[in-house]
Amino acid sequence: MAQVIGLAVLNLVLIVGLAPLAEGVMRRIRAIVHSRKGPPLIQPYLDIMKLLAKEDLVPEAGMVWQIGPTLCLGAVLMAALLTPLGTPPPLAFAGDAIVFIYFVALAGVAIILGGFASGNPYAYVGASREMMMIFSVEPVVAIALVTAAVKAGSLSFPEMMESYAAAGPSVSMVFAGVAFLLALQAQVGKLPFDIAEADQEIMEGPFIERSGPGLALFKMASYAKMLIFGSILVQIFVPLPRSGLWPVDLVVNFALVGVLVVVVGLVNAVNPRLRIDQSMSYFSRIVVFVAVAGLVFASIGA
Amino acid sequence: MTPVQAVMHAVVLLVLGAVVTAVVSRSRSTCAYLALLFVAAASALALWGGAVRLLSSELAPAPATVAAVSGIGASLTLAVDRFSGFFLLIIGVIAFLSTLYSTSYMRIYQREHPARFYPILLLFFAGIIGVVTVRDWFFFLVFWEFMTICSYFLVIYDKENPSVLRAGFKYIVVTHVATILILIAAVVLWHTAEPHSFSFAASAQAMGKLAETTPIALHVLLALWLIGFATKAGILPFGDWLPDAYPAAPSGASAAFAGTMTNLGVYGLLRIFVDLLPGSQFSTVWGVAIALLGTGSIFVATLASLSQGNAKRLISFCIIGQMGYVFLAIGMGAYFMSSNPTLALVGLLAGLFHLMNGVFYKSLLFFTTGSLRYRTGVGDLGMMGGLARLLPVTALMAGIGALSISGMPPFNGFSSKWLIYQVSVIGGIGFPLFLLFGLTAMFISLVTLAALFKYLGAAFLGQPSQHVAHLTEKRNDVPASMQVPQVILGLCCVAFGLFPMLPLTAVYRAVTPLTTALSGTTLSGALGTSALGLTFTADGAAAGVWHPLASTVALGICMAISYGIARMAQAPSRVVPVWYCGVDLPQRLGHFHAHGFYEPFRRAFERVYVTTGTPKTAYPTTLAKIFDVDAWLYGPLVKAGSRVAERFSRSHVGIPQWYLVWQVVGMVLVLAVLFSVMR
Amino acid sequence: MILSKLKEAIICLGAGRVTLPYPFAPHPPAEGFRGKVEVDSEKCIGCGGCANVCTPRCIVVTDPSQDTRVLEFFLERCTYCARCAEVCPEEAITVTEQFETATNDTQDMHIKAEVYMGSCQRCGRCFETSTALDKLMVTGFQGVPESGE
Amino acid sequence: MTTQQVIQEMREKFGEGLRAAEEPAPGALYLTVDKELIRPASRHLQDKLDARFVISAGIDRLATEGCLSVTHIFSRDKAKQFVCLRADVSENGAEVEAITPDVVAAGWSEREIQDLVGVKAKGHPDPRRLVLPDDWPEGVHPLRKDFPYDANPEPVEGAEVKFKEAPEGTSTVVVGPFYPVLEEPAQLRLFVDGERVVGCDYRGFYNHRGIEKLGDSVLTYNQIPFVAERICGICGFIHSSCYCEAAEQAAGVQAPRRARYIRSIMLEVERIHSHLLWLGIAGHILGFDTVLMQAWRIREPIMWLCEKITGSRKSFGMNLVGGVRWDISPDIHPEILDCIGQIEKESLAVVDAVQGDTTLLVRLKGVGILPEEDARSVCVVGPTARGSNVDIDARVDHPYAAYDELQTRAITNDGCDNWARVVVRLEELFESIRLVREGLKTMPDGPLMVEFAEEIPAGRQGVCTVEAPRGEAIHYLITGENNRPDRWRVRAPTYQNLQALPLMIKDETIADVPITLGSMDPCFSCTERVETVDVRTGRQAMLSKEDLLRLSQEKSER
Repeated sequence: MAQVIGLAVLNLVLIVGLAPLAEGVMRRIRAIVHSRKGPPLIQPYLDIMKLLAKEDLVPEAGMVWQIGPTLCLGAVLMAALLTPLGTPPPLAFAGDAIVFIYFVALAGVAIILGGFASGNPYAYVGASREMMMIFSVEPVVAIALVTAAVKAGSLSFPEMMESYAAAGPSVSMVFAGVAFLLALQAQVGKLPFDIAEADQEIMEGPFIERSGPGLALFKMASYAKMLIFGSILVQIFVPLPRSGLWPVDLVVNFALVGVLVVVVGLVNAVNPRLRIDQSMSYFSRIVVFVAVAGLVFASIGA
Repeated sequence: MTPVQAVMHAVVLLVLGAVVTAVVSRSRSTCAYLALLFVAAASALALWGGAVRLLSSELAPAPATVAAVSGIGASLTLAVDRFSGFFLLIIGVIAFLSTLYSTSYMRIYQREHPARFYPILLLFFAGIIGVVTVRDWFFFLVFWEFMTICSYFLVIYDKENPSVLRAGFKYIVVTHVATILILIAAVVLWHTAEPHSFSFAASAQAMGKLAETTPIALHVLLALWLIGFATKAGILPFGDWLPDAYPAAPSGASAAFAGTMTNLGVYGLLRIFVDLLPGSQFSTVWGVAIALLGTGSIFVATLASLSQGNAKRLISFCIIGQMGYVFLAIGMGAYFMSSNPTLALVGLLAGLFHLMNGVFYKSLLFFTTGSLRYRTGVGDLGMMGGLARLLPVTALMAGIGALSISGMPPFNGFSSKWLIYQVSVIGGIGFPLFLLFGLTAMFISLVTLAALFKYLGAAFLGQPSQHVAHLTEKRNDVPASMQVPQVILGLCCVAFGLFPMLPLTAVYRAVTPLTTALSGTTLSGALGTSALGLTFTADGAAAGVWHPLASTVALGICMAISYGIARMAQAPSRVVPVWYCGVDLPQRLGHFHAHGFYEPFRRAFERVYVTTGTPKTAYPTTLAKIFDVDAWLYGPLVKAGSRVAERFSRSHVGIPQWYLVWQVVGMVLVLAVLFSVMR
Repeated sequence: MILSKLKEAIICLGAGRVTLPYPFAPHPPAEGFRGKVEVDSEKCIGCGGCANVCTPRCIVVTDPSQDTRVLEFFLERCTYCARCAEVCPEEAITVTEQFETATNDTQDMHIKAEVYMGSCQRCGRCFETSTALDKLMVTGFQGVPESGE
Repeated sequence: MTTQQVIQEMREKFGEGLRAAEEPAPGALYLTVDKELIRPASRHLQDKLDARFVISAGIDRLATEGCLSVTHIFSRDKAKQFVCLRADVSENGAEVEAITPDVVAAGWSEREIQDLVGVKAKGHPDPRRLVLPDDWPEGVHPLRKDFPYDANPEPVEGAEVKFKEAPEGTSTVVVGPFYPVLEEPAQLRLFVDGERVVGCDYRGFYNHRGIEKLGDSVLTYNQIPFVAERICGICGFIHSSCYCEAAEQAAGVQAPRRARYIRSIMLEVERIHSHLLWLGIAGHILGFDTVLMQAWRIREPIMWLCEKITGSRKSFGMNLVGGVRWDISPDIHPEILDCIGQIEKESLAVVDAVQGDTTLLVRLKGVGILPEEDARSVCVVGPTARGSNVDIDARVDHPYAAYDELQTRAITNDGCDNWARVVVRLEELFESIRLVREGLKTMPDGPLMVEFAEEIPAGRQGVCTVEAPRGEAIHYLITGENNRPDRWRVRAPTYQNLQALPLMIKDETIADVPITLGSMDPCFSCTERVETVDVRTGRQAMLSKEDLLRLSQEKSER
């Protein structure tokens, strides 16, 4: 029990504490590509602090709107508790990969319902897009994780990690990992897939009426997703040798996630935003193809 | 009083109630309350009967023969085994709640006479109770037909509306095709059985005989049954009547249909494929077929639901999708019955658990649409908006229902879907097709979410349309008699989500006595020993875990942390108007029309399900044509008989001559084919 | 597509960082930049030509008394066209390179030039004498001037 | 067809209805017809004489000739000629038949005349208010001579602009007045089905600065170039050049050859900077901020160059009626050539990279389609027209400055979509670089200003067009007393292009609306220069409308 609580606190502190830094790194990368100086690395922390203290402007929207940010960040933190960060996932006894997928979707639910509740047409368009992004991207994540599950014979994360580390690299897992990587860009809402927010088109979409602490929570949730999905990718789809010493695994994990942050940041900087229909066809054609190929390889044992 | 007696009393009470309510129908309220009284008593009896049987250790009670038609080998044999008891519990709950709901809801039909509703509703319940307890194909079909005719009259209750009549006609034609298929199968078995008998026991033997002599004939029979029961359950492409008929019926009746009648398709399916069918190779083959049908329905119906503009129609399509989940799970369970009892058990458990969960959220969602109609008078989502302000409790319950039906943790839909995914993933290792089915189901549960968000977003959230703007100024939720059923079902959704072991135990007790294939399995062996969480164990290794209580508590803690972060700086807040790029926009212009939800996605998938009434797109793919059942099967029938239907529904008596002729001719033809095969 | 992304990356990264350290380090404008104007009231002869050509009308000429002409420059409205400097016959108005004109005090953007002038005996209008001595002769002998017409 | 033939044909067709026809300067034909004949005459010009509608001007001649007049200006591009069709109406019952049913492109200008001069367009399909603010009282027409330039009529309480109703089953999405990719205020109401735009309505003119009114009531001939320059923040030199050329035409003089070369060179420099700026904005609209940053980085040296040549990055302040103020001395030629050489090199690299960028192409190709026939009927101009294969370019069709000697070509593309407009602009960029080089090489020596012998007499007319980066800008001038014009009519290219927007975004998605709007490089402030008071929109919770009004008035007072 004490171990569970300790791990849980560790996960939450690391995810919440480091997520803005990852965002800061991405902003810096963007600035480098732009030939700019760019903001300091801690700028996202400052942004969040500023937003937390700012006045919260509330449209007459009721409870669903009010609960949105809390539910969104809560669900993301819950997903964080199911995430292995080199350490075993603290809540491994409470949920497996499917539960993880659904808690991530729950964060989307909070965004979408909050968007609908705000009563702004832009929020409706944005929430509608968010929903479409969820069902073009989540299946890819699901297929990739199911591939890993088929390889491991189990849907729980610790089993998957152990079995992959033991079995070594395989074709199917490479496919699944690539699919997961391609979906990662959309999961963290970066270009070319920041379609739901699209500030030049629909002015942050579902967040258009958000301000102050509510917006801060949504931002934190979106930053945290980068670390969560990055860690899943590193832990599940990279056959890492385990040192057995958790601080070492933890550092290795975050080092690799750092590499992912740079990759995501670069892709983010050199792409225009796709349209929602283009992104859907992108995911349905290319990514699903890659993911299903992984699944097929997995079921023939490769 | 034995369970069988309780059930008989319940049926008698319901029939009596029908007579009484018909007599006193001059007063609307008296009629309503008397109906409620009778249904309450009957429900109590049914619940008692079901509970007693489920809790008892007696596995297979002896059937009680009440009456016999000796000439044709048919006898009115009744029995309440645990499986029937399980269904009796569901029927008892839903019958009571939907009647309670109807007492207030039916006030909106001022033009129609109550005698056309309550007595028929009571007879309908009687028919349903009969179907799940009878042990003889002849009387099964009698009750089945009784139920179908009653439900038909409930569907066409609002008879001034021509679209309702069309829906009703389509319903009765389609379900009678199904009845005929079941009848054919029953007649063939009667013919095969020695001596000729309609009883279930005899048919089991007859199937065993056919399996050895002419397996093809048995396959054909199973196909007939599958189609017949799938039609009743609303599985596409046969259940095409459902999205027309459910919205046409009054919401109380729709909820009753969704909670009871459609499930009887599953009841029949399990009776045939698990209880009566001997021989493993049949269940293996037909398991895949059932799963395939289920997955097809999941996919097509749920995608179709996205583009619906009418609240009830949208939910009707989602219901078909949810039935698809049940079929998928049962199909997988049947497939594994011979090879892997654990997976088979979990598959069947998942299917029935999902069915049970479905009863709660499907009825709940129909209640909420009824509440919307009750307060606003409209059913079109495009004409609603912002109604959470008017109906806060209904909105909350609709939210719970929506999250449950789309399988969001920690609501009940998630627990059963989680089981389905486990079976499909772990079972899929050996049979990869199930992986595809499982992933489709996962994808579609998000689409269900989207469809239900369309319902929530268009009806309850956002800005009101000009049709309802005048209503949303103050809170005015529906009367208590409509709220109570909603709240009870909502609480069930939450409770069964948090404590899935409780209902799963009941399901386990109901399903294991059906077949010897499961006799070696235990619930704790498959799903762990914890009373709170589920640990799916396949082949001795833990394959997946879901601990709803721990997860919910953890989520609660995470949300508390989030809230703490949000309030850390004590930021002030202020109420402001919605921002429309700096212009003062009239409220009605802020209303977002339901038609626009997920428009690109809808456009991408709109050809998956084409309905009559919409202009036909010149889309050449065979997929669209195959799923366009309206066009090649039902459409012509409905069209040809629409005038007759009108006369038919006005007169309320008799069945059109041509229809009987068609039924007889069809029966003769199919019988002829079958006998020629068997020779 | 990958190729063009690489080309884009080369363009981007090839340029290096171009952000200037301004305002932490000064960044002078190009030679000939038209910045804030300066007025040398010693050179001004009060002809008013600048006010005449000023498009935004930010130069106001008033004659508070017969021998004083006041030119006020309300530079917050200035459009920096430098027409005033161009038409000034005495080059009393010069264009500086100063562009950092943000201020909290609008007085910083006001220039007031007072020109002592002689007034015509006949019509009372101001005019500029050719030398300072002449001016003294005109104003000194007349004592305190009466208010103009 | 020569001018005489045109006059001949019009006379045959309309007989005595054609009251007068004169051609004071080559390239501008002034016809006066009876007011009953304005619609058939316009139709005839458009359909039979191959004339393209350009703009209308409403003129208050009550003081001089006792009438109000409406002048529709057409351009016969191939004949290098403007045709100004004038009809007079009396002050009482000022009404003239609308030409919009025949000449679609005149939709806005006739509404504008209705608002500002008070000549009603009878039979106009959409006679709503266009330019005046919502709360402007009825019957007050600010461009009448009896309306003081600084008057501020009492606002009408509770006034509301009439918007089109959304079609059944659609939702309304309001774009603007405050919208992130519109740097200037304008309101576009999109009627959408989900993401798909099924219709729209436009309300703009929030930015009126009363420049035309200032020009004919306050400023002098030589002050106007500096105000004209401020019509637009990007292509200011275009407007001042256009005004000066029009004024020179009216005065009957020509700027010296060297001055005209300098104008041409600076115009092309401005085009280079504007196209690069636009490329950046287009990237930004698509969320591709790297394009924004890099395009603007590439553009930056040319801004320094401008500062070096003229003393300012923008608002060069170079033009006066009769010439330019500063020379481009030979000392600076190498620097200019270096700078544009560098820009050419870097732009080529960008073009090379962008052409293969599929993610960018999918957002641009096949989006914002404006078919050629629509482009011709709405009379769009500039790259918007040339992207739809309409080969009009003022530099070719109505040579001004030194373009009679600096030969250029109209660069067209038949893609009719956003990508076609991008391609046209990119090609023009290199064409401009070529023109700058050639201009520097062939620039003759000589004076910079022409000396005026006397004041410009009243009642003369001049019309001139200059090809701005966004299309042709038109200045039409009637000289007046007091060293200032009697009427100065300006039309910026966006005025005409914006009218094509509903056609371009129909059936596109919301996501494509900003880039389609951006593809015509809209410039609202150029379009909106006529009104006399600030419009008060944008109510804020903290400040009341009145507070804002008071604040803005305090700000604009000295």
